[in-house]
Amino acid sequence: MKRYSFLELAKNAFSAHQNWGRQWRAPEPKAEYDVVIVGAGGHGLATAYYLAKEHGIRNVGVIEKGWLGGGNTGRNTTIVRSNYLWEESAALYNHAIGLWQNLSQDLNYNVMYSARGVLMLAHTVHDVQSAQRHIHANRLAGVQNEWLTPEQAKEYCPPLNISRNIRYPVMGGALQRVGGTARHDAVAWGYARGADALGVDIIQNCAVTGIRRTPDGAVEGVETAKGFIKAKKIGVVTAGHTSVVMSMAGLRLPLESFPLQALVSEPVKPAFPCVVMSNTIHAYISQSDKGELVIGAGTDQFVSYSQAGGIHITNHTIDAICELFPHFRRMRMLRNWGGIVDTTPDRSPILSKTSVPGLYVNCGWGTGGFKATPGSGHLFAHTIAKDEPHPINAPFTIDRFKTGRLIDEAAAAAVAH
Amino acid sequence: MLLIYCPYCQVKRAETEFHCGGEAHIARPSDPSKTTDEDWVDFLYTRSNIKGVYAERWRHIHGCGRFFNAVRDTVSDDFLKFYKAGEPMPDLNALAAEAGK
Amino acid sequence: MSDVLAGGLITPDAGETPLLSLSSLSILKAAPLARLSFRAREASLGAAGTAFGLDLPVAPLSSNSAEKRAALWMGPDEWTLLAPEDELQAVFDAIESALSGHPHALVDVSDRSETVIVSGEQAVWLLNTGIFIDFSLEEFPVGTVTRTVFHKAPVMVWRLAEETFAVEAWATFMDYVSGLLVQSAKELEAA
Amino acid sequence: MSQPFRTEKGGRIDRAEQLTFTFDGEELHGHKGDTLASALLANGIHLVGRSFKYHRPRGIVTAGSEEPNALVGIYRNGDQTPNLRATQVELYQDLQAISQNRFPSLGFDVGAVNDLLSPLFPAGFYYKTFMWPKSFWDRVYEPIIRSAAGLGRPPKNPDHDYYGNQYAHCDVLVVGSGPAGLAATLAAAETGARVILCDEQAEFGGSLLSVASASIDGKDPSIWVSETIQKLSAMANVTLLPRTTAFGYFAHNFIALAERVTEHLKDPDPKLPRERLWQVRAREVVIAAGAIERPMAFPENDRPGVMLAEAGRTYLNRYGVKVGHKVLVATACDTAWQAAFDLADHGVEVVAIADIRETPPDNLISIAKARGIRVEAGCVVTGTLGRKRVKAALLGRLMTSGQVASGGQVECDALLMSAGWTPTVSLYSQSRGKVVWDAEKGAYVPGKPVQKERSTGASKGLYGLQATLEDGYAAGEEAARAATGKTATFTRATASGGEAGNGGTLGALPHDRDASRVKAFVDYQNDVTAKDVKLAVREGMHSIEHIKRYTTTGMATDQGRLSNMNALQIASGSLERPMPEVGLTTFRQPYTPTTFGLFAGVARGDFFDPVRKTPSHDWVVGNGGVFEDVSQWKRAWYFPKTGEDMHAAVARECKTVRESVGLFDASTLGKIEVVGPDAAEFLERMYTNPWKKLAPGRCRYGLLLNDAGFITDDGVIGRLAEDRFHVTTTTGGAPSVFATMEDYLQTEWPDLDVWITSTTEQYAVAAVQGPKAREVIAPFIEGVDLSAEALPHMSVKEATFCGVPCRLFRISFTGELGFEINVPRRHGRMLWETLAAEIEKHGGTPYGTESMHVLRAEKGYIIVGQDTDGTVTPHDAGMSWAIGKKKFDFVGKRGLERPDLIAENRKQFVGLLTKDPKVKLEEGAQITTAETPATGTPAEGHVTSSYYSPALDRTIALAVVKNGHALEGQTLYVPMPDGSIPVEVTGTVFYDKEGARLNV
Repeated sequence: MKRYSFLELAKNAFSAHQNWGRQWRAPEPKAEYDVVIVGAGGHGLATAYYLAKEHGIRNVGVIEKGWLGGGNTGRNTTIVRSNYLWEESAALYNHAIGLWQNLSQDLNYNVMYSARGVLMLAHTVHDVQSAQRHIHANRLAGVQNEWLTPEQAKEYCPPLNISRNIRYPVMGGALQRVGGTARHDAVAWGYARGADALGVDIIQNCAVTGIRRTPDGAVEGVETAKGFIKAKKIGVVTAGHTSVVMSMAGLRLPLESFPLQALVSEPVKPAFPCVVMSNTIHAYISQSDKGELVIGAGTDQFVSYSQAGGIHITNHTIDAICELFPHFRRMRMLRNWGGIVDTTPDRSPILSKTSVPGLYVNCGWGTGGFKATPGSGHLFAHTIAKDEPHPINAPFTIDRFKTGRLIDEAAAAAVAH
Repeated sequence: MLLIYCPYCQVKRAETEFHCGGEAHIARPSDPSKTTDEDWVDFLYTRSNIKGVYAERWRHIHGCGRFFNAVRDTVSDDFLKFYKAGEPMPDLNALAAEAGK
Repeated sequence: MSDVLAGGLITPDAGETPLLSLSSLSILKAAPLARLSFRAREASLGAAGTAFGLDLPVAPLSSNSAEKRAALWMGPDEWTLLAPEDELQAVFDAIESALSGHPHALVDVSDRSETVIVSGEQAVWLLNTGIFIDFSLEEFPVGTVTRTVFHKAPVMVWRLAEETFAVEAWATFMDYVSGLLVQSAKELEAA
Repeated sequence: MSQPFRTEKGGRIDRAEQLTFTFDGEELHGHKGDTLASALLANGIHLVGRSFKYHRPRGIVTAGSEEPNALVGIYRNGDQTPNLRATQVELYQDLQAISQNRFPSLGFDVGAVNDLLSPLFPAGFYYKTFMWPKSFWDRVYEPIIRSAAGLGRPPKNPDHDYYGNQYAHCDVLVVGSGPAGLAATLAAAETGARVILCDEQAEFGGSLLSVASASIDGKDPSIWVSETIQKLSAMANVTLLPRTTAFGYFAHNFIALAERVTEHLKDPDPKLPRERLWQVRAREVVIAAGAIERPMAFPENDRPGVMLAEAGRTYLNRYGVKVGHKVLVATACDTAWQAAFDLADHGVEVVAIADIRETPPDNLISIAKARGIRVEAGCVVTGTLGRKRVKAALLGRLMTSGQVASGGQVECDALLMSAGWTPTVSLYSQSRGKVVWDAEKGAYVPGKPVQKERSTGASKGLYGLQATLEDGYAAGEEAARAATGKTATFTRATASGGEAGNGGTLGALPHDRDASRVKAFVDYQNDVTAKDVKLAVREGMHSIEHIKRYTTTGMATDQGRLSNMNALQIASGSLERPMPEVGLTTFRQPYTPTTFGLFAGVARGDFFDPVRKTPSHDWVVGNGGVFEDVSQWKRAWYFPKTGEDMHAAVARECKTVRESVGLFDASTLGKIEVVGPDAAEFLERMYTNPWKKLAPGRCRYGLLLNDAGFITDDGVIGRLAEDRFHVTTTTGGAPSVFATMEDYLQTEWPDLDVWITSTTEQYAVAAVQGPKAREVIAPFIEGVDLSAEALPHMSVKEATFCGVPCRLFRISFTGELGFEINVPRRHGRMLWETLAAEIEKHGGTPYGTESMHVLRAEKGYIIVGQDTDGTVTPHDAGMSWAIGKKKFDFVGKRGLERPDLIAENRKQFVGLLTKDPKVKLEEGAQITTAETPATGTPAEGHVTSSYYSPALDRTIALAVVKNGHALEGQTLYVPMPDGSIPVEVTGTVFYDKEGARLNV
């Protein structure tokens, strides 16, 4: 892999950039891989990268139905944070934060991780209690998170409307300074380039159509648009489509796939310094380096693979944004799109072995998978390589829904009195 | 915003009048004490989450208040059939074939 | 407005000033009345109608009215029965005694909601600022009644005449509903 | 007042009305009917902005909403709206416009240094650098990139304009009012179908407003347009919406339209909305969105003065503006020739028509010759000269070898170009239709309809005036028939002239320049060149989506409408794959950038979400009460007296309740009337508790779980009669409890004869709590014996309050003697004010939710949602007593039996007392066994509620702690940033453990 640097860029300027090599190959699939990863999104590519880099498993094929990074990786609002409530979750996402901090250097690809801070607003007494609980839990768990008064929140995010006269006044917020954003495409491309350089084959435009199992039940390989590919182990990382792929192995999961929308405004000069989220009035917003306000909307209420949601969802998101930032009312929406998020009953992911020997699944990230990308790939690689979970992802089993040991991040936002 | 036919009101109305109740025809075991943990998790959480034609529950919450079922293609979001609660699940494959899905 | 509409039950509240009064549109608070939620299976309808003094409609979204009585179809086993305010107890008792032995539920909801009367040639336009229903006469003839959503509030709409509608909302939503109706209607005052 | 580039006559502007406006502070003039762009051009101004990345000078390219360069800020009411297209901004008196993305001025922009450094900034350069030193990314590099990027400045002040909303249904929605759209509208309207016609422009007519050389029914096309519009406006079944963009096509034939209501007015009436969102459900849709012309990708094709040929024609014929005095026309197709002819006819010097085709049509050549225009066939533009305005163009001769030979230089002050036409398929694509490649037309055209729509005219690649009219009529008729089954006969117009042209090209044009030195722009706004696209392919970006994202081509504010086809062709060439295999990126809503305020609509301030108020609201306001938001409700939080802070007020309120009496508004609690012969059976199945033996007139606390086994709600339930229960729920939980009950009732137990009715709003509820509660209510209550014997704790009776029928509950959430009086809502204010006056006589006080929380915590009563969080079972909460052990089933029973719900080590509900009685724990604080736990130590639990207890004169707390029930008396720690707080685990009841105060 030819390393990127400013020097290299300058050198190439003299040859009119004619000599840049490919960032990844377009190989034909081999007949057999040690590990087949289904899905070349950020999580899948990261898994392949860490399998090769940390576990020496380089005979890996990543099989992608469309183009790499084309699913939720390329459709999300790029927020990175780890201030989750439960110890299990905080550890998982904080593992990712650790990797984010050196990811550009590790991959030699600028993923533009920008720790500009994630501010989560509280609008009711109950929100304040919930935020405080998160902050206390996070402190014990070693996860950065701090309380800001409305005035401090305004100082951190000057566009914020902290008037007492709005429908749900801001009562403060929890700030995670190490949270922020990253460039989603760059994450996929950086991992793809890194994995490719370590020998991983990334096979695009090749849909997996079946998972073949041996008579004793273990995985044997995948049927694909380009024929059968033998595999000792298969990791399924197909956010949104997990149920579809897992059903090929005869497994049913506690998942539902919903449309999730996001949108950007026209680009403007710097207007918004950080990330602001409000769970109560359902909005989150940041500004991209290009100048677009990047806004996350909610999910539609029904299962759908259409990658398109209803306008009423968008309306409710924008009315919330305009309530908090009333001068953005004259900004304009440039683009609105949808992704498909597979969601578990406790809003925590599944990162686990399955009842099928050799079959592993990484799914259920709901609306928040991007932030976990490096950590998820890292832990999933460990799980596949060792055939046992890393202690951090050990609680994120499928079995927890049966036994009742949920990691219920939704519960923390339970409706009060 | 979907357009949904309520088989009780016998009109099509905007989705905002309705609440989606998830996959249809998942009956609560009649004697829960006799079910295994596996059966119970299937009832509680396991969903077919089909990409394609499937049956789901809707409630006309801001209308007549009734639950009913609908068959929808989750790829196009087109509805293929609406029917009252309690009626048996239609032949999804036949409906799909008829609609060319 | 004709006072024979809806059994003469939906009338402007005499004590209230109009919320809006334009040549093409008016919004008036309606006077209180007795409202009963009646729930039963089909077998009990006849007896209930007799006791109430008016047949309960069985066609979806329809209403029946007679002098001092109106019965609104709300769902396949749900009706709203309207009567003058002072007849609440009498109506309640009459139905209860006629239906003893028939499974049913009769609940006083007179105070649960409030009503405004929206009328005028711009009435449909105004309702459509917040309600996603086709109010053409073909699709929504006079007498049609339905629950629906007005912006973010659940409401009930009942067409009393071609250009007259009763809009009912739970009491705590009425400030929101009437406030938005008036705000949107102000556009008509613009030059 | 000179407008040096204004024609003598012609155009649709009102020459009698002159308007003054400013651009970057310079005062200029235009006319009513101008757009800002046409007025600027009339003043000879082409340079209007700077590009995104290289800050190159840029001019007006188009006359429509696809404009990539002429984005300006418009000042109004002391603030500015950024990024408006000058081509869409209608001129009004005193309009103030500013250019964007330049510093300090449009003429001299320091950012232009980027253009010199551009060899260092190829596509995706930022992925390859700015990584060292690590900390520099978000401190140094990113801020620089951010301030260089962006276009206009964001608005600074809150927007006070109002935005409207309109829901609409129609049989046929027609999008676009060019010849096809107007014909379709007429055809559909004649059947009596309800038709909506919308067009993004101020005037209907589309391309018909800019043709000078065709006629319809023997008349000028613009006359036919006005006659048609006149006819349509007279039809009651037709709604005409000018200035209205169909920006989104959603599922089930739902189309969103943005109507700009006042933006074109100097002093709009504030009662009018600035914009209006139309949410339309159409039975059938006709897409008549036309086509847009394609720029030619030759080197330096971005010089101000270089613009599309059709735009030049539009400015001339529609706005009476000459885009230059010496104009070069460069084309690959026939239509641009007409622009040259029209300009020549207005006395503009057309220096040449350079057509890349070896043999352009003879008839065009002879018309050109007749006008004395030099024609260069097989000729391509290979570059342009000039900095802020094009001065000259380099011509090249295409050789049979494929090489280009220099063809000299021609002077010009405007260059009109046309690479052909691209049908506007955005809406079709949004409708989830799949476009198909039409090799003959060299364009993507709509494929099979997926929804109930059809494209007509140029938007499906059909050109020529007569053909378009015919197709429009057919589309309108078909749509009306499909929607309503109706047909009609009517007279059709016939056109002459306006024939369809031929020709067109795609991609980068050949030239004789040093390819590494010149820039041929594909996407103007994002500064994407042909080289960038090739670089992306070279680096392995083989999907068109990768190319788009890597180079940002097609991601500008025109969403690639101008750039996509050229970019695709270049990609296709580099990838050595035919166009259809390269694919097309998806068009997304909105079609053009759409104001946030439009989506937000009326939802702002108190209309952001309904504000639900109880009948005591005004009294509370008048008496200085403070509110808190609980779901949509405003609840009285506390009632400070002069000089009191919240702590003091709450302490006083609590003390008063314990010592004398307090008054609390409980109206917000959910109320559900459960009626029917199976009412008890139904509650038996829903709640954990047994209900069948509860006698009428008695109450019981009910605990509700979900089927997973976790607590979701609770409340007191009173049995009014054998077949009638009054159920209460939490305030926030009321809607979901009701919905859950309906769900089980309708879908699991439809055989039960029971019905539920929400009565939350039927009753106003006042709670009177405290030792003097009985004395307080006694004077007003009739029909019931209030004595402890006749009306013991947990009873309910029907009575009257001041003559008003009421449901009188004897219940308590404070541990004191208590009553809750439910009266019909309209009497709520009377109820509250009567009692408020009465308690004052007894030294009592109104109290709010905060005191309610303290009082109940002293008694160890849980608050669902605060002490529980969806992971707590009844056993955890110490409420195993609430479970009917003998019941066959209830919701949650089976869930509760699952292994992890009965495992050891579950977090259980306990009380905590700090060793120091003055120290109040923070709610949410974590609990550990170690005094100084290491980071990462799992918590034993957390504090759920914590207060100062006036009754105990010390702090108290409730918590969930692992195995907490077994830890009573033990010491645990609450680690805080400034040290650990030792606490003792206790029972949850802190006050009146025997409950003696309840039973008086």
